[in-house]
Amino acid sequence: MAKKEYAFYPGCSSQLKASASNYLTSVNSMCKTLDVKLTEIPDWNCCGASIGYAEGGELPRVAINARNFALAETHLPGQDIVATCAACWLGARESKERLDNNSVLMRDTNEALAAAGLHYKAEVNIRHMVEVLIEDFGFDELKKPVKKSLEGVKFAGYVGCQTNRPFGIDGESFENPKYLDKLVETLGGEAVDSYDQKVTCCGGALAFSEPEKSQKQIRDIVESAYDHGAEMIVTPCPLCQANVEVYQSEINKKQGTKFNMPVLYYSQLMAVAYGGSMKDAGLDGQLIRAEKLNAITQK
Amino acid sequence: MAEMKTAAYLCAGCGLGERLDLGQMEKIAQKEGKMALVRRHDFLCSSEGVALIRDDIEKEAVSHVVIAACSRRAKTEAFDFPTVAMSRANLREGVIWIVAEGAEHDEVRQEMANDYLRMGCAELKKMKLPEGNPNKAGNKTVLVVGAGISGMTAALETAKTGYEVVLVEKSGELGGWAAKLWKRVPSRAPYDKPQDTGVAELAAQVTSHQKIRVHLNSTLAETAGAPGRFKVKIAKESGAVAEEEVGAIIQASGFESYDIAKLPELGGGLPHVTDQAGLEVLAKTANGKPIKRADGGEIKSVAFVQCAGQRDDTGTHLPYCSGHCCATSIKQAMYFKDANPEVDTVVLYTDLRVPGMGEDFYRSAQEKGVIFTKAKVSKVESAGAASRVNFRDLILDEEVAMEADLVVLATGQVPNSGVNIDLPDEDETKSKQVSILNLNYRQGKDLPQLTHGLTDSHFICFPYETRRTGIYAAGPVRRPMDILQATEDATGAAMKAIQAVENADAGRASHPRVGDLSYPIVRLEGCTQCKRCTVECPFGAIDEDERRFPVFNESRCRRCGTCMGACPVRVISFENYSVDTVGNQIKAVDMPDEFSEKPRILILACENDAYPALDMAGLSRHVYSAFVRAIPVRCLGSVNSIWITDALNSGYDGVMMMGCKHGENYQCHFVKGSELANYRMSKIDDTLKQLGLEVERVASYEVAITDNARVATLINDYVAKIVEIGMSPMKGFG
Amino acid sequence: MTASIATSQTILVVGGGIGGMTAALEAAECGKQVILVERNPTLGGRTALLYRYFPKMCHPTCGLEINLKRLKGNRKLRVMTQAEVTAVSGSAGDYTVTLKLRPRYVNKNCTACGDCGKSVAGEMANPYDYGLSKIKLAYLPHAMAYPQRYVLDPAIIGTPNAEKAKAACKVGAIDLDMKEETVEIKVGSVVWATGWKPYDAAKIQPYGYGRFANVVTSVEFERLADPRGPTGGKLLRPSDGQPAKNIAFIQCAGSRDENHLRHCSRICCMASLKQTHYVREAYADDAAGPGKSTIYYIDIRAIDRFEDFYKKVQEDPTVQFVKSKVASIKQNASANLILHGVDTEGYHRYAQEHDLVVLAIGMEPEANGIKLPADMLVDSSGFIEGSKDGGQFAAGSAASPTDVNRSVQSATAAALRAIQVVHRTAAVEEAT
Amino acid sequence: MSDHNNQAVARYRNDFLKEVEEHVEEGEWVKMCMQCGVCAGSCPLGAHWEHTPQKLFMMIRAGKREEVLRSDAMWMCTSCYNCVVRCPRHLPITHIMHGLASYAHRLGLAPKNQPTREFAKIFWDNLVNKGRVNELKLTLALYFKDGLVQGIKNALAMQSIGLGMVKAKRLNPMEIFGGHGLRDLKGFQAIVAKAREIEDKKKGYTN
Repeated sequence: MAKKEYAFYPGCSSQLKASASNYLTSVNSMCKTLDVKLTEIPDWNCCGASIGYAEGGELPRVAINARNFALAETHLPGQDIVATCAACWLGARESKERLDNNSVLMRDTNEALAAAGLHYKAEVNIRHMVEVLIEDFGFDELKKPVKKSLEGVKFAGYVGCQTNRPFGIDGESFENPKYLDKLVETLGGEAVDSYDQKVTCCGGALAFSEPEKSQKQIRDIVESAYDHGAEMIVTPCPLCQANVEVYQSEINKKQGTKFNMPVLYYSQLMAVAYGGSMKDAGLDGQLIRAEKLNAITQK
Repeated sequence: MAEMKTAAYLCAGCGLGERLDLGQMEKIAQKEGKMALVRRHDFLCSSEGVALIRDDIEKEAVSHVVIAACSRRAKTEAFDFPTVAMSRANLREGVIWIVAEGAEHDEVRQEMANDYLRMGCAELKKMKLPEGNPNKAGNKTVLVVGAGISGMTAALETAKTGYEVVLVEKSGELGGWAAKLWKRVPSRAPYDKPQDTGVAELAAQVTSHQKIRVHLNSTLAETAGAPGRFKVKIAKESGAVAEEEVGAIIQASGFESYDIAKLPELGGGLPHVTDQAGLEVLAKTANGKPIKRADGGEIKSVAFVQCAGQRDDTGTHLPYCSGHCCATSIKQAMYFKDANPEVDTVVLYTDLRVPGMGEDFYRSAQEKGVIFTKAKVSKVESAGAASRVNFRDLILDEEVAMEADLVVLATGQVPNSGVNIDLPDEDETKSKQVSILNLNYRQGKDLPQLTHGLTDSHFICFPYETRRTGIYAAGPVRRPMDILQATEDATGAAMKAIQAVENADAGRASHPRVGDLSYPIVRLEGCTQCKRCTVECPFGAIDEDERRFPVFNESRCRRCGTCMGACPVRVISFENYSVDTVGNQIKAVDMPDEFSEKPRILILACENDAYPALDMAGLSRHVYSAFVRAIPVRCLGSVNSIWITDALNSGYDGVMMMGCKHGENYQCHFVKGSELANYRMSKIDDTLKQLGLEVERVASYEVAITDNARVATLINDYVAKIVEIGMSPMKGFG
Repeated sequence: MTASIATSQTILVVGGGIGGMTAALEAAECGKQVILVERNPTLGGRTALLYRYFPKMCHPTCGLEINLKRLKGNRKLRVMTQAEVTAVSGSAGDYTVTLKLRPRYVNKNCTACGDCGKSVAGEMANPYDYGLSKIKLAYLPHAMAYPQRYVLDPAIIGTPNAEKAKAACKVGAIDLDMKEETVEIKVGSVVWATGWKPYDAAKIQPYGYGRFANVVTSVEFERLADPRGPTGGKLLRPSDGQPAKNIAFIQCAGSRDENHLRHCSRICCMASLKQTHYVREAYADDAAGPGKSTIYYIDIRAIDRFEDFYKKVQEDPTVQFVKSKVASIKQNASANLILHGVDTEGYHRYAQEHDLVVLAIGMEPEANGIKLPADMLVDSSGFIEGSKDGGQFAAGSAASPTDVNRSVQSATAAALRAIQVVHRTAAVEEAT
Repeated sequence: MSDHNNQAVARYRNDFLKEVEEHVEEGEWVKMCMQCGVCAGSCPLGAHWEHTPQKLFMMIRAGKREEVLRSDAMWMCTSCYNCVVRCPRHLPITHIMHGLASYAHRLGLAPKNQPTREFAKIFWDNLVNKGRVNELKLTLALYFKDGLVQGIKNALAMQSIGLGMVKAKRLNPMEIFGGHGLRDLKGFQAIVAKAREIEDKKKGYTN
């Protein structure tokens, strides 16, 4: 299969030493195996995330996204922008849809971009890494490089909100998307398909400002994974990963639970299955160690 | 007609040959049934079997045929011999499929089959092939009463099909309510904006159509006759009277808008409160420019109050919903928004009722900025130059008020259905309703009303079934409706009217016994002028002549036989269905003696619902007692009490009457048949007592067509009860 | 076969449900030649699968019986089942229609004795119970089926099962060599009475149809209530066969929704109000108390004189109304369903438990799955408005979402329009 | 304007609706709501809302300007888009909530000390400052938003998490001295400034 090239938009959380740096590590490892070339959009900026709304307003948020598009169009012509972060993907895709359907917004945005000598031509596509995997490769292709099956590990596929709504992936349903389960099975693992918190919001946007409310969400998500017999949670979203992993200890402290559920990225699973080391898969970045996966890398 | 020559055909197929002694039955047909020809075939409904019968009809001049095989509802394509009288002995669904399997039941099974064969032969001998109503009448002109959208549509559609039309309109012009509208609710995709009414074009087409004759400023002074031969007197405003002969009538007399003056609490009577019709006047005056108030004042805000004087549960106003008013208010709000988007329009509703594609119209109004508020309006009052609308906002859950320059009350449709003939006479005069049709029928001047003054059909599957044959109601007179629905309704009514004249011309019955060529024949010399038939006919078909003898207007008759059931002296009959065709069957049954422990129960079953239910009990192999003998009747209303007394006299141990549900939600296809039967049977107790019999020996049941399993249970329970009571003491006296 | 039955004065009615039967009968009873084609092996359509009609609570099969009687007695009307229209060419008054006739494998000798059904092994989901029961592979669709003849499912052709059926038939009614045929007929006018289908409930994901056993559609609930249905008329829930006594009815399931059907399906409010009667009747004599119905709605669209029916249901203390579009459904350990949402009249949040949920499923035109002639006009939901040349019409729920009453009106009107076309044709032919 | 709230004259007039349509992101959708309430039931934080989205829309239509803009309801939005995908009228409810919040914030009507409001402001400032979000500074800024003492307490309370993140190389303590930033930060900030200028002009914001 010919090398595939994409304009990569890693997003703030996936930078080095940021909260999802292990996501980046595992994505790089996974892409190496799949012979995918990711070229970072030069000098990309933050997407604004959904929380940017209050102070940011509409046009500034759209404009900063358009800056990334313009940079990609200029420096990586013809390549789709691929985001790994749900918020980045959503923010970018939403901005693009609005721009492409609203000539006033388009004019105003380009007026703003002109302040930095940029111009958005509406040529570029915005995609999520999972879309690339499913649409450009497909599960059969993704299975081919598997060296170490994840056999014997039970995963709850936690899709979360923004990778799932409002756009979603692969024509999957908003209420019961199955692609994570299919991916887990592709890698030889066991998908807990009865897991009923697949698309529950982790409350990530309010993790700081409304901790009790968001931690209630996290509790449901983790508890249900335990209830359905999962050993680990797998997710495509760095905000979900961070929130669901990081706050378990906090919830344990406050509510006396004994949560210790590893939360991983799909890319980490793939890196492991493709024979990567713990480091390649970013497993060293886990706050809650995924011992069973660590063991597989040792095989 | 030629000599009667009878033939019985016994089928051995479908297990009949294995389970029944057909040899014995052949003898019964010959000896007891006195059939001239008796034949047996292994597979009677096969082309070979059918050919056998056909050959006999052609070569042997067989005129009367008994088919002893399956139910009369089965294999109708095969046993289709239109030139002969035919009865069906139901040995399959009625016997072998419902009698328990096993040799221990062989005897009762055989007895049951023998009896059905006897009954088939007995019935046949009293049957004649119906020859059609000799008083058929062939006028094919259709009279349409009312020239609103419904009337004009009915007239035009009828004329377009090639029939002459007489159109009578009480006002001086065509168009009715629709002509008073500025625009109408859209009737086609994309359902997004008010649409021209099209009334002018429609009126022009009506006026110029060669087959339509219009009488303006006219009403009906009298309507006499029957389908195919109605005579109507058309009274002009000038006093002149024209006479027309027509074949069928479409009553499209429309509605009046509920009187806003009856709604003072909603501001009826205040200067800046109007109804929807009033707003149309303002809109017509504005002619596309911003609508002004009647006093010329500018309108910056409008409130629409839905369900004004409708859906009322206090008994003061209209209890029903008029269906169109939500869409009409949406349309009217658009009048304002389209002329000037700055005008504020609020629709205050409790349930927004815009079914079907109306949802698109609703959305379109929202896009235009019409505001919808779920609210219950309590009071509308004057507030300076504006009006104040007090209401409870049901979403915000608070009592609030708003002011508007104009308040529009969505009032309902009141049908112009004429006189309520079911009210006692004194009430009728009090109600001051003017008759629309002025029928000279014995049962009253206008169409019977179903509910709330509406002349709607009671039947879901048959929306055009009024209780006056050949007269069809169309449009809002029968049910509140919008223009789109009225157009559809009027077109359907035109279809029915055309059918009515064709049926009358051919001397056939119309729905539900469509095509039936039998008709009531009365032996007037025996008539005692008791008037029961004229009173009880559900369709008002029978009038009285000056000597108070009944006059059967055959083309008004639906052939249900209610008159036959009513007649105490049994002078009314049909060629193929009479006191004798059924009476003979009852008497043909071989009655075991008192000590046999074999009771005999007669079932008289409505042929449309109960009899099919029995049939399908067979199809589903629900086992029931072999002691019953079922006879289908056209309607329980046709059951003459002589059949019951004959049955009891001849030793039957019980009689089960199975008919349709009666009462408010009656399911009788002849409207009152099952109700009348129920009434008549309530009087039978005296007869039973006279005979010294227990009242349980006659029982009435409401049976629905879905009661396949239930009929079996009913029968078995009843037989058990009869066994408990004991055998009839009347055996052997018959 | 083609030449003898059809001239351009013939009217073709497509679809043998209540609308199609009505259109065909009304035209035939006016003396017109009519061909009625039905895709399924029996006439009756979806109404034959309903238990009762609103607002009279009468039985659809009652009207069907009358219509079948009308049909059996009418020589102008020809019925073809398992027949599908594959193409229409020509113009108003002179159409050539191509029909695909699927084999029934049972000829007219069949007496519906049932021997073949008894002989074959194997069952399939019964489409006439919306899959809630099983039916043999040699079957009579239902008790009111017309023609009253068995059908062999094509799946058994070529298997020993088929031979068994053939051997069991004493009247030689089974013909395993029947082949699919294509015929062309000439007709003057076409009435499309192709009806409706329930919207695919699985697409309404938050309600979990297909994931939760005790979420059923309103059409399935009709089968549960029908004594001839899979439960003998008992309201038993699919998960465990226990009586459902606390039933939720969710309105606008698929309707009035840009994610699903844009239109209001008109019938669903009345259908749910009707179905609350089933609940009341099912437990009328239950010592443990009455059944409970809760209707979750946006607007109750009981228009015109149906208001009476609505009022009566409102007076029933066992029926509760909640003005809310249910947001989502979750299932608990006992397979009960928890409905989450907000009653918007005032703002009351609820998490209400029910033992059965009935989705008042929307009406989608059946014609959405049918290849219509190119010049057919349809609206944004796929309902048929008619052909541009004015020779083809739609009737009943093919034309718009309608109840039976309106469907019959519409079909009666369509019959007249079709007659007008063939009359015109006749007039032209007479003139020439 | 606030006086109007209590006057029937202005109630259910469209003044506030029109204001929302003109000034609030996706505000032109508010009129399309049909009050089904599916959004209200779909919100994961629904139980904490003073007003549900659908009710807010009705309040806007009823002209309740003050109540709407001072509500803290829209600040509870977690941007999960449940309401958006379920809305039978395709209203972009999440965005309308954001838009209303933003509008109320810019008008200075949003509730004081609303934590999400404060976080959102800190977030945006953090973002504009470097072009990318500096997670450490963001976190610290949050902890210290209520003053130094509270900040130390907050930080201590979350210390274990922070240390864990550092150990896992997912939080860089050195970021406090700089961290990720854009090469063309000036250009980026010029874009933001220009965009804001255009938007402010259109919406008539003066602050």
